[in-house]
Amino acid sequence: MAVLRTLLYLFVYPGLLFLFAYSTFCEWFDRKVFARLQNRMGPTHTGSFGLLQPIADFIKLLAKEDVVPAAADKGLFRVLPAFGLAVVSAAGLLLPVWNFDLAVPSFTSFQGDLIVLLYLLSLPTLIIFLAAWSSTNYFSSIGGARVLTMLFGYEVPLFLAVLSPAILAGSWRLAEIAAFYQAKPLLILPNLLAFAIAVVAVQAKLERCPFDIPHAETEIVGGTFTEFSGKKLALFRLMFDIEMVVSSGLLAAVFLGGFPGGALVGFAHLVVKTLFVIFLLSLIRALTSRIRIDQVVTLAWKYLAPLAVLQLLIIILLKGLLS
Amino acid sequence: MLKKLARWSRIKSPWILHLNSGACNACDIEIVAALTPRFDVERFGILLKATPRHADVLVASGPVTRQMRDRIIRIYEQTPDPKFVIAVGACAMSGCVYRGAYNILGGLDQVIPVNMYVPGCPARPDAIVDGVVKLLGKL
Amino acid sequence: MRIAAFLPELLRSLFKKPNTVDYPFKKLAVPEGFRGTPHLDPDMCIVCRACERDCPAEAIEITAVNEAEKRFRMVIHNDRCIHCGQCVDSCPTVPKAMRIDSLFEIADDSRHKMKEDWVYVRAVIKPKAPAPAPAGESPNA
Amino acid sequence: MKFQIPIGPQHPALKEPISLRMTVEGEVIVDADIRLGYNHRGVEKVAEEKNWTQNLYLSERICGICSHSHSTCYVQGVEKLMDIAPPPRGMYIRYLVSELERVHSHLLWLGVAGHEAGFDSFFMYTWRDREVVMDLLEMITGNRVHYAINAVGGVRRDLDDLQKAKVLEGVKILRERSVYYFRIGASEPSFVARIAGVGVLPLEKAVALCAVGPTARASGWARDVRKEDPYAVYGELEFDVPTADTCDVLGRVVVRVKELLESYKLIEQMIHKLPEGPIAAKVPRKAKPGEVVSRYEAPRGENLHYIKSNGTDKPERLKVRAPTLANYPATVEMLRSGFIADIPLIFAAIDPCICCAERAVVLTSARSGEESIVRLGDLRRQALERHQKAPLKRNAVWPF
Amino acid sequence: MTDAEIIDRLKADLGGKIVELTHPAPRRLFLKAAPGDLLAVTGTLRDKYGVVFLSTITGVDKGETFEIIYHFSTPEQDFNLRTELPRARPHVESISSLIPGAVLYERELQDMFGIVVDHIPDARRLVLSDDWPEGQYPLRKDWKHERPVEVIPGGES
Repeated sequence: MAVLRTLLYLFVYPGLLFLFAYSTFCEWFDRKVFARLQNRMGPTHTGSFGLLQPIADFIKLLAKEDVVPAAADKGLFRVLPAFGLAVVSAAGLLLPVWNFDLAVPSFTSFQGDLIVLLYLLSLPTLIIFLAAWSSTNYFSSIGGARVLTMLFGYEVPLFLAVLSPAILAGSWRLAEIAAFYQAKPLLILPNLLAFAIAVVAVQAKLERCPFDIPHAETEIVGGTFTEFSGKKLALFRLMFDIEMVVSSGLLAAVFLGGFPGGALVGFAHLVVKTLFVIFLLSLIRALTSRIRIDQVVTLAWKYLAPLAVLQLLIIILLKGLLS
Repeated sequence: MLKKLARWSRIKSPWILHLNSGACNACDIEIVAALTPRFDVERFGILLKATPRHADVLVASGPVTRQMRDRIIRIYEQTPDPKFVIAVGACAMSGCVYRGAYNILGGLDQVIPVNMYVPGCPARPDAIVDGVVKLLGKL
Repeated sequence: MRIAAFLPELLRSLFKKPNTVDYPFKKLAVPEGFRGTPHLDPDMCIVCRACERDCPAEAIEITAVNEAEKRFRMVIHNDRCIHCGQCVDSCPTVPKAMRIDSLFEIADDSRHKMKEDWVYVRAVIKPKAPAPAPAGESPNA
Repeated sequence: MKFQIPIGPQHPALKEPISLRMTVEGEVIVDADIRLGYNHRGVEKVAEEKNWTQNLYLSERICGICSHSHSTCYVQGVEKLMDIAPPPRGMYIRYLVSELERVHSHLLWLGVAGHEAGFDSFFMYTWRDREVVMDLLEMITGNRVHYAINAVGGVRRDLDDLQKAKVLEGVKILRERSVYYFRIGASEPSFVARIAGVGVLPLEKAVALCAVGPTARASGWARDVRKEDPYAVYGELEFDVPTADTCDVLGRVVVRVKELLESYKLIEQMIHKLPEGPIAAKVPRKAKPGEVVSRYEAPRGENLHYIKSNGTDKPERLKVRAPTLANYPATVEMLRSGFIADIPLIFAAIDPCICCAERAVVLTSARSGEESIVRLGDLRRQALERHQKAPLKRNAVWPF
Repeated sequence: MTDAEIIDRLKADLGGKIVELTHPAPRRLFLKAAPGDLLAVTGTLRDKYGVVFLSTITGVDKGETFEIIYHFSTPEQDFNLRTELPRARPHVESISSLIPGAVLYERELQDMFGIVVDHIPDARRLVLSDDWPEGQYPLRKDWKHERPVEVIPGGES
């Protein structure tokens, strides 16, 4: 029974199958919302309401010719997309869904899984950098340098922002943090500032407008992915989609009280909360113009990081008051 | 079965690269206009891509100038298979008013194979959408 | 400066009907007088070649099939046509032998299919316009 | 690490082929060079083989965005050569279309500027509303882009009362929307951060490098052929020449939006003043021998056609100088010591119309006069110096 | 200043250097100078008449000679300064030392007519395309272009 449950967990929910299906749905949702915000339709004619659009994109890319540029580091170039996908999928397993028993640590929920999840979510950035570097194209190289530069910008505010609810809850375990806020929903409010910072940082992590600097098409063509085509591009796109789901799941778990109540109700919570976060991300994408790389760093260190520290201060004071 | 699936996906998700080989801009703005809310080609899963590596369909406009010839061939070769070319506008088809100019090699089909011709000077956005739809219908 | 200055407009469109016309399924109306593809009315053509001479894109070709019988062949190359309508303006007959309709969805996969030709006998109708080959720019289309 | 990146000829920021070679150090541009010739078609040679009527359509196809500008500039010259005066109603309709074209071109540019800055919603909205003016143009002329309304001696189509009313209605909507976009563009922080202080072209540089159009006007040089050399109907109408003194991309946005408002004013005046009468005059097939210089204020700046006739039905020489060409030296100047991210914006800010610039002649590997005198070493030093005392607000230094 | 005043002033200032001065339309002045006087006349125009803006330079092939027209303009007048060069030895002095923006048009001139611009600061060979043959100048009247044969792919249907 336990083996079956583990397999189910790994491959069906919230493992690979679910992540694939749900991430494509989320991409559709994101594209549709983005299009509707711009007063147009977005994908419509692929499946009903265009729901199958991301899947069609994925299959088409799989079926396309796969070009490896002559100058590229072939080993790295080939292996990185799969590696990136593996990393984000592994991160997806750590989301606190389907945890029936809080008291028992399992391989998916343990003290400190928040840190592991954050770490796993940082890896794709490095993978993208390596991928860009290994393709030895001017535009890719510039894109790669930009990826790393941005990493230094947004990672610290993100960690600090996620820290504050964890401190208030007094745990490094996602499931416990979620349970804490389920018990005291009002305490979500003091974390709103951190939530806002985290949303912005996640936007940067996902390289979406206004932070789509590494692959800004009007500046450096495809940027990091200029040389990737076919299967590899498909895997990278899927990686971004899953990363979007996992990071919005993380925000939902940490800031919005997680996904309580068994498989079905928990699933509903998951869908509603992640879609809410994704809606916010889409809104930011539609609202802003791309900023320059120096402006990202300025924004992160001048505004986001100090605000995150302020938030931490508030939380620590609050914790003192409460106890 | 797999082939059918691949064919379906190809029809449903044609990503385009806009290629200008010396056009007067008119077809280009109409191609861009096809992306904007009134025509919104994203309905058919069409996305404008920045690099030939990501593209399936090259949407080309303009007569081929001497200087662009090699670049067009290179871009065509960089596009991974299967790839399709749509020539938009009279210039890309035959060179139109520039026929006989010393720096023009003629229409696009003098340089690379073309799968669909969209007439017009410039082609209206609806004509371009019509051309794309006809191309997809032929796949 | 205002953060998220665009927000109200964006949110409004989220709940509004999109501006999109569902094109291939619902056609857009072209305005009256839209210049589409040119056509010939062979019964009216007096083979004055004004259209051939004034066509900027060499899209009209008139050749004699049989000089004695006064048979001519006119080819309109739609792949070269720039839809300017000058051929209609240049045409001296009344009513005009050249006309332009609003057809524009003629995309095809071969340029050979974009030729239209007519083989016809030269019309003997006397043009009612002052001269058979007036200035290329007759006022008012 | 210093290396050269090629922007173009095929590049998503450029809707037309041109090659910009950027020498960059990290993210900072230290040198820029423009190579043209990708869009060079040889229009001037072709023009010598076509007759006056055919050339009307050829000149229209020099450029797709300012198509009416080129054809009007050409037709003005031919009419002077043939010594005919088009009837006033024809003139009003011709310049009405030319103002509508300015509106479409500037709206297009606003959207493109948004797109280059990654502000896709802005792009989508401006282009959505641009369809209003496109519909008006299509209604009046019968085509969305190449209007072909000009004929030697007047215009080819008349305007009826219903169309007049529709134009006025469209202008009303557009005015409201333009003001709105101006507010958005000037208040969205991420957008302003991208355009303020970017691509600075001081007035003295603009004068020395012969910049034209909104590029020059945004540097505070109030040059407008419509005011200076009031051709045709412009002498009878009231309008201002907006300028800005910020000398940057923001200034160019401001100038263009203000010009939009001026154009709306002009369109309304033209509709109200539209005289009765014929729309075209009778013209001969041949022009008398002679030469003429015709100037016209296109949306991008001064357009100049030099036409020489030898008495036949074909021109002896047609020389076209499009505004974009005049702005290239200024662009190279502006690109220096910007960031890579600024390239598309700076380049877009002159509203480049590469096809115009290359119609026939030039294929310049344009480096403007002053720049090409200095050797590379000096160039680098200059760029560094300029960067150090740059008046731009660049508070963050490239971290690598 | 009105056109008449300008003409008088020009005659006084440049007297001998101007071979011909016509005034075909209001605001349009056509001056003609010998190739040797080009720099001097341009200098005078710039310094005394505020002519800083060069619209373009036109070249015309007149058979035996090449005519070059410099289109200057000020807010009041257009000055079109022309000069004629023998076809056998088409050399002209660069004016880019006076008007930096002129280089662009001078290179265009070199390219299309084979006119040699002396002391041009950027003398890189200007070709239409990278593979353009040496010594071919497309805008010369005696240069003819042979149309390539157009092969329409896909046979007659």
